[in-house]
Amino acid sequence: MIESIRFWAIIVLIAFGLFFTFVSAMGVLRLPDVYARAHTASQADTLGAGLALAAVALALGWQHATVYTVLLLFFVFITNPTAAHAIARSAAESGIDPWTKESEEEGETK
Amino acid sequence: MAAERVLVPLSDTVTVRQTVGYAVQSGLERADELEVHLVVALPHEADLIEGQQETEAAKELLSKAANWVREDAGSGPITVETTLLGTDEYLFGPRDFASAFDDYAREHDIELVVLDPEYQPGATAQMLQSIERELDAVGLAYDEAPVERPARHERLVGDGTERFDRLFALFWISYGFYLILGDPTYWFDLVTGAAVAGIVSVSLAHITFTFPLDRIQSPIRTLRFGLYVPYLIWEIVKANLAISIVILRPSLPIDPTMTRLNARVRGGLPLLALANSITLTPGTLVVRGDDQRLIVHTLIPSAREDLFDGSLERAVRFVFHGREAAAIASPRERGDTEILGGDEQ
Amino acid sequence: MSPFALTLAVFILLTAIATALFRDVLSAIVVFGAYSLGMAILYTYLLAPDVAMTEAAIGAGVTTILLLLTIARTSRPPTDQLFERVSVPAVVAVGAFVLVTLTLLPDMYAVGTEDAPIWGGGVLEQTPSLYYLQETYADTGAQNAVSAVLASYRGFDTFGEAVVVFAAGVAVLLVLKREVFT
Amino acid sequence: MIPSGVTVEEVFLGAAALFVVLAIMMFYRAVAGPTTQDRLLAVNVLGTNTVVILALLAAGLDEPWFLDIALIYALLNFLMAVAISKFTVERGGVL
Repeated sequence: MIESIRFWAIIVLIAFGLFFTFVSAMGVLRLPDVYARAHTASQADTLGAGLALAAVALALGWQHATVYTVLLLFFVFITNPTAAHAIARSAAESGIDPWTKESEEEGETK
Repeated sequence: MAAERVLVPLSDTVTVRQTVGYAVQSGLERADELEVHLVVALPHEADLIEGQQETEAAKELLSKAANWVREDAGSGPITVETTLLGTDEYLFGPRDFASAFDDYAREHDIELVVLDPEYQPGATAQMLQSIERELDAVGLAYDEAPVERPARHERLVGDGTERFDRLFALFWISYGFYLILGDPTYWFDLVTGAAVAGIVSVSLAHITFTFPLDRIQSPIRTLRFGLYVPYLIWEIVKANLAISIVILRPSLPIDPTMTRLNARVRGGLPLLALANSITLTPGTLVVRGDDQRLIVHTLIPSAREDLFDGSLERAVRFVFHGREAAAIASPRERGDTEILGGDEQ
Repeated sequence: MSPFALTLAVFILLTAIATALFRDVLSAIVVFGAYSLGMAILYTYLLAPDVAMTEAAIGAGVTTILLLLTIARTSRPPTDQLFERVSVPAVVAVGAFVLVTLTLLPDMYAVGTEDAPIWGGGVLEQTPSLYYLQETYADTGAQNAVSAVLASYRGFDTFGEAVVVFAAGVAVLLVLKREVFT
Repeated sequence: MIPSGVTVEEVFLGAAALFVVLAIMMFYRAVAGPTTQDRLLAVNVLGTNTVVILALLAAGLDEPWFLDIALIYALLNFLMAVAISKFTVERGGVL
């Protein structure tokens, strides 16, 4: 019984992790400019990675390596916003204008 | 001949006493009559909890300095004015300090600033332009007091107990990390871990912490940070769902906007925590952070509303300053938010 | 081949081709980062975690910075084209190499097969280490077992490595020379 | 109620394969650009993906020490993004 609950919990966690990573991939493909894409990148970093790592932790059970998954998530949470900020800032400083609704309506080509 | 007027900005440094002495002495050499304006510029808003303590300290410094002036002048013809600057506005770093001094100087017809070479405008000054350059920029003449000061590095490293605190904290952080990766029950890992943590703490302690540690506050902050994490995760989950719905809609109803937010969070680590949390929440992305002015790119209107409600800002204030400090008005109510046009930043 | 290995192979091939074809050096460096990510996963999957760890440290950190320093000190050709033009001789050469590899590949032992010498089956009766220690002198006439393994048993491998190191040395000399004499 | 014929290990390996498929999707953005920052962002997301895939492999192949490699990636992944971002803004100022 416990085993089957754990199995299904792992399936559900992985499915949601995959779903959010999929949404993030769709966002990276569909959104119009680099600033908007950076938003969805943080989706893969947070819930996508978080839920998948939770599934891994559940599968490994109560052992030393499980601590690693928590550490992994911690470092992902600390470093990735820094990277996203660095990318966005470099885009701003190299003069890439953010896409807005107005620029789309005026028919400006990006 | 009209009285010579000088402006002396004060901050709590080791050379402030000498600076006041120099201002009085040189002033009396140039003119018969001297008017000394002592000012303390407050980086904090006076009405905030953590600002009140600083306001008290500033008032104390002013009255001490006024006594020093009378002491140095002896029976000389001298008048003293003391003022607190920045009680009704924010001062963000050297530029604002310089312009506040300039305004004050114009108002009181002052031509010269006597500057303490150790003068620190605000808490996060090291990375910004120096106050001297900013004074040049606003065109205010200044005279740097020739003070004798102890070697600089000693002042930066701090005194013995502070040094020990940093070593102690870094040693246990790195030892803990080593043991998490290794095996905490195996004697070999315990010994090598202690050696590695020792090397790390001795060589890196003075660059790891850019702020003084507090024996009581720092552990409490760590605990409060532990409370903050679940809250942050909850915010992230909410934002993730909102953004997912938007991205999966075929019409892609996004409304990207650049906004500016003046955060009432000060200093390196609290600002880092706030900016990282904002970026980690899908829908908001910090593009630039100039001290407290954050340029934030928001993807959908609801994310923008959440940002302007300032719940993350309040939570970060809770982590670093405690429960009372968390109860402040939201950025929207303070008028600290602004929607920038798409093409300028 | 498991579905995982298959998709991973597709990913690595795509990144490798993109790295080779990008005309802009900076973009090639970025895409090369993705290639290095794929390789690290592959090494891990093939149970070579030590190599994967090196790839993680070198590929994610050091290589990028070294390459950036290189293009900061040399020139980055301005270009409007996204991709390099594909030259026919290069395609022929690469195609021939791929063809040879693919014909030779089936003769190699599959990963983890029971027939491989390391499991004691196949041509050897004992483990390879023991075999080398006992038979090196008889097989090659070399006194030193390590030299025999490097220069004789896996001589082609060592030769290939030497060629790579030599090419790298020549490339470094060319870059340095250019900086000194212009 | 575990479906017969499916082990947890297979689930993890299958999920890892799907993550690689998503990585291939994101890789399109790394190729298409149009700016260097777009590519960098895509590769940065790929880096997080790699951390997840390595962790899934660790569970799928039942070799928990693979998480060490994932940990190195989690620590180093942002270096490339920061280095190249700095490079594009102040040319040559990499370090």
